[in-house]
Amino acid sequence: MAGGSSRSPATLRDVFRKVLVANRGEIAVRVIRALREMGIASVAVYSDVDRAALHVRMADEAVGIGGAASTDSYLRGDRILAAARRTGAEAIHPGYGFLSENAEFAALCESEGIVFVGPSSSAIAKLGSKTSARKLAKAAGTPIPPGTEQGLKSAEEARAVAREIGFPVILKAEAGGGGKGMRRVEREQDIEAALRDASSEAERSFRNPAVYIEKFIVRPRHIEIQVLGDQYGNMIYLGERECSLQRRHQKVIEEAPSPFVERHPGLRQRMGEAAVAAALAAGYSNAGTVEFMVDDSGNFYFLEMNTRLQVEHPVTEMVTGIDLVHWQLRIAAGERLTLTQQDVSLRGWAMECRLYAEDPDNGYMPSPGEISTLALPSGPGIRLDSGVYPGWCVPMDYDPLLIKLAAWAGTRQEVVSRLIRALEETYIGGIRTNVEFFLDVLADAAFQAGDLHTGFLEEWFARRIPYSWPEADLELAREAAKLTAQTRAAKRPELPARSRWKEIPLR
Amino acid sequence: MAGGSSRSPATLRDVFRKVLVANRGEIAVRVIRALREMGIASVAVYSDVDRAALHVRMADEAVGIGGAASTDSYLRGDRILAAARRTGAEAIHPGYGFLSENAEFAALCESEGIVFVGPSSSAIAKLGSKTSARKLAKAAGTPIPPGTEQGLKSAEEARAVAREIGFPVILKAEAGGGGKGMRRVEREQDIEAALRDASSEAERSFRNPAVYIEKFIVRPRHIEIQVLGDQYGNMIYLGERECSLQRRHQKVIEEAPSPFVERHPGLRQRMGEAAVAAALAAGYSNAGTVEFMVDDSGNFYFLEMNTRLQVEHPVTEMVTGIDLVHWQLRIAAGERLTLTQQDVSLRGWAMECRLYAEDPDNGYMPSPGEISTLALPSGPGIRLDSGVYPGWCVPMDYDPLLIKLAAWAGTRQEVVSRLIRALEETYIGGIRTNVEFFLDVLADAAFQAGDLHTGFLEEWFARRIPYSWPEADLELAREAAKLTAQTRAAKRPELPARSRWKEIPLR
Amino acid sequence: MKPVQAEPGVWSLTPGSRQRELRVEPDGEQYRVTLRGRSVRLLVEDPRSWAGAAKGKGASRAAKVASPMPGRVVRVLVEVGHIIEAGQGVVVVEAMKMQNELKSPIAGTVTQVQVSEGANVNGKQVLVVVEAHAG
Amino acid sequence: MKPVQAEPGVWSLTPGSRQRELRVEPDGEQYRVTLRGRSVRLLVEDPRSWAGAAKGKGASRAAKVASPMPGRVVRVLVEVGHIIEAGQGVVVVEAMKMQNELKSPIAGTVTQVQVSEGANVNGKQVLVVVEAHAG
Repeated sequence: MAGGSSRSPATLRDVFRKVLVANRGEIAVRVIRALREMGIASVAVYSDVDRAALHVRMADEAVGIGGAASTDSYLRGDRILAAARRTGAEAIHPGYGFLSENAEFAALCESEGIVFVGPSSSAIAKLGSKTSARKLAKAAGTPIPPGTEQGLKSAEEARAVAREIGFPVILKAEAGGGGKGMRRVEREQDIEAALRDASSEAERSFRNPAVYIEKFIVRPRHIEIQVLGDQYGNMIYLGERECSLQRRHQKVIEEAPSPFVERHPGLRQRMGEAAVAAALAAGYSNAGTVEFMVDDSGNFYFLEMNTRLQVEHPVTEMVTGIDLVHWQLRIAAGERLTLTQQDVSLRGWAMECRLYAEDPDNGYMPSPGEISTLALPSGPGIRLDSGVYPGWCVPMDYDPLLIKLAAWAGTRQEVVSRLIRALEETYIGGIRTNVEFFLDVLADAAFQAGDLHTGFLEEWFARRIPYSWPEADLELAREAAKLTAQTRAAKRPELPARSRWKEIPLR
Repeated sequence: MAGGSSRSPATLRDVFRKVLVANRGEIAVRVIRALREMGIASVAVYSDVDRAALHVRMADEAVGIGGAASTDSYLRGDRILAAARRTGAEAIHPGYGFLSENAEFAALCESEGIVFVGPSSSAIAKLGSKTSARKLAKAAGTPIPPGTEQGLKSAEEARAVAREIGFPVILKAEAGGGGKGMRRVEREQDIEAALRDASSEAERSFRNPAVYIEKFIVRPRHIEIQVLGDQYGNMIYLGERECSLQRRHQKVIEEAPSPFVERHPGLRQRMGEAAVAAALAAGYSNAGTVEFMVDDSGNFYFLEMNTRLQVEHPVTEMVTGIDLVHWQLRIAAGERLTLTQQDVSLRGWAMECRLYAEDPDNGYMPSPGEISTLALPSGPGIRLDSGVYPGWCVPMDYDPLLIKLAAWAGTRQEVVSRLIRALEETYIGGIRTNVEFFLDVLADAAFQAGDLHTGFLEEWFARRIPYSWPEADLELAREAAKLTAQTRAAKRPELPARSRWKEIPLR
Repeated sequence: MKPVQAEPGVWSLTPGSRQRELRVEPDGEQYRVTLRGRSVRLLVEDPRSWAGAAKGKGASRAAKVASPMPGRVVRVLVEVGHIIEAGQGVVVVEAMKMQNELKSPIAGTVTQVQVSEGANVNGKQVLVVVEAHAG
Repeated sequence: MKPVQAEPGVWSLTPGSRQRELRVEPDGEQYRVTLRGRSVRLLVEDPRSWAGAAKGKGASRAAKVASPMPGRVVRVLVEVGHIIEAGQGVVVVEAMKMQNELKSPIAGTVTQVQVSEGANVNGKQVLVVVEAHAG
């Protein structure tokens, strides 16, 4: 590792001289940057289609681990461990996704004496099952949504519980996920049929008919608390993130702080303390996130705990000034958390857009392919976490996140303006992206007012007014297209270099 | 101006709907970004060689103002005012350099009813002359270096003053600048000859033989205080910047806070209050900077006041979270400063490298020309203020600043590591730059210890050990050069595509 | 106004004192022009060849179902000879963890199936051809 | 180790498990190779043409003083026929507000002055030729 001397406190580098990053894309780049800043050598792993990926280009060492399909590479814990042994890496940072919440892989690392940069395998296992996580949270005094915790035994029981907690309610498959085996019920007379449907769908999807019941939160916010704890029982919370802006249960814009929490004095502290209590109950250490549903009155309910670094961690870093990845590595190396809750303060506002390779004009279909041109924004208050470069061919095999564009400013209004300015500076050529979609959302008055909830985008899509080009600009667009066409024609001598051009706007 | 609705408080946009930026390069881009964020239309001006410059590409309007030489364009106040009238701009932001500290131009703007974004012309005039600025500062109680304020009448007077203030002393031309007419004197017996020399050099250079005497500060620090005041007499200071790292009186690395000030409790407040007193005495408003020399004991002396935005303002913005350009525009529009001194707090550490088009292997000679490739760093804590793009031909006519690379982190040590990481990610092809020079300086132990003074770089150049490539890396460099040579040869069929290659390291 | 090409395909146009930077990218036979993040597709064509293309289009009664993206074929839902409705799914293509069912824009008979399950396909590659019924 | 060219002139080399990204840029007859901000100039040449060049160099006793940068000639300090010292200034070139005096690397007679005051010059353009005295 070149030039690393004198870059970091001796304590950490005595423990980790080399860390393997078991991920790809922007998050692998993020972790490798932290390692370089801390004077620790980095090992990248890559699949066949990622040999020239940005995270490989930035690493000190690189090991190929198999085919394009993630089941042949980034999900192959055995090969990743072999790469760590071969290169002599003392630790593995899993990033998010892939093996990051796989208790078995964490246990395998532990048994091989390689540090897994994250919580213990037992904490992951306890929090990995929804029902066990809920039980744990409840025992710790963290509010969970009213309802049953185990499968319903009869329609009679369902009716009784629903009457007690009040309609609407939601039936959920115990083994569930992805919306399968879920039924929202508004009225008592519908509950028996809904239970039958949900149970048989659960049986078909998960081979487990068990269904439980929960209070349905109307127009909830998805607000999560970032926690950070060491291996000695010290734990703090780093404020919240507002992640209500979702499309098909996928977050698209995240921010910190939450406009809702800002308007409810004391709520941050109550949620933060509840999150820390739940995490401590699971024996949690390292960075983690407790997700809550929050209703209109500010009641919050434990949803689940993400036992890893989140995609959206930059917004927390920007408002707290605390580097989560540096702390993840320190904690994994056995350092004590020197920060106390009093050291955590929030300054200004941060917001992040996830730039995806997808085509908003075409049902948000994935749009892999070669990035022909890449113009990225910069200037005050801009943070970019990118996993791509011009000329890179975005593979079809992984998720479509290209770049996280985040901005910081003193106020929410200013951060929105700054993000719009930055999106206007952004150009990703050759493939389609959702840049224009963000321009539309950020310009929306309700969004600017901070009235967010998880159904926001669905409502917004219905009322969305497509951007209409000013005629003067459209004229220039035609002019520019003609100029490029002429340039191209002039380069192909077989075509008439000068002909009369005609343009037809298609949109 | 497209998409500007709802981006900023009504107050400001009611006053300024359009602002002309009388500058070029990164600072023009910086101001245009602020205008776009505030929903104000921007007018760029450009010389003949800057038609395709980045600041023009980003503006809403653009007006050509003359030939490449700045005396034919960016210094032509008449043409700039004509451009403002023609486009209907209500205000002019001068950036730094060019007309930014020209009291005559500011007065011309005032008389034409166009707002000059900066202090009043009378404040610029008062602070523009070194001797009048010193008198003003002294009257306001701001410490000035011990010595005379007017020309010495005789060698006898010089000896008497020198005896009183103690050796070493420095003789300076009253009309001086750029080191002309300056003599450092160590011993009393040398003073008469030195005075004769300085006076005749001053006569030759400035047609004014007047020379005054000052205490010579040994190993001084150059530390400056950022102030911000409105038109109603409210003024605050935004901490200090450490700017001691200079080559030929040109700043190359700036940081906030200053390691020296951090080690001296109470010094920031004393310097800040002294700076505010001096600025208020001049009737100053808008953003400005008071420069101080600071000696080893923490005594500080007023040097001069810069009546404009500084190149290095980003480091202050990063540690205070306050956007200076936004405030410049608000104050110019007549808004009151809503920030009080209690609202100003410093968080973490920020440091900036000025990336220049110059050739460190060749006496730091300017290196204009086409930027063939441009790879810029990003990720956590990085701020870029760039005035260039790939394919841009850096003109030979202006100063060589290409990009300001700044970083923020929790501690000074972390910010140095982060800057090294970012410089390693930076690649500016086609021309020579000082990227590697910064890597060398940042790796220096004395620099990392924060032992800075204005002679630091001179001492460092003398003890500098050139970077030595590890043999394994050099081998790969040879391999890569051969691969590129083969690729090129394969593209030129007239040359033998495969021949035996030989490589010779030249350095 | 003298147009300036700052980078390949990037035009700075200045009608009067207005300035706009437009990024132009060929997109099949069209051009995608982007101005501050907003893009529009435009057709710029020689009038003669345009007339020809229009005529050809009018004569055709077949719909080509193409993959809108590079990906892998997960399922083929029709065979040659099948009679299908407008909007009926014909092929499922997967990319970036997302499955997309491609639908026929017209009712008619499947005349070609140019792909099989498990195959990799390119963006815009034609997978299925459907011939409309006469009348 | 299979070299991978990620971008034109940018090589990712992986000997064993080590990975280094090297950026190569032609620089006259040499190549400038950059690794994480550190650069080195290397000569990569066909052995035959190298031998030829070396021979040619040995035979020459003239020094060509070239501008190290694009700029404007502010002053020409010598004329053809002048006899000058090694290290003596011959031309002053200005760029980016900085004046640079170009010096002759050898003592000898000025045989060519290829530039006049006020002219724009390119980087590496030869401005003055100095012939060494025999002996």
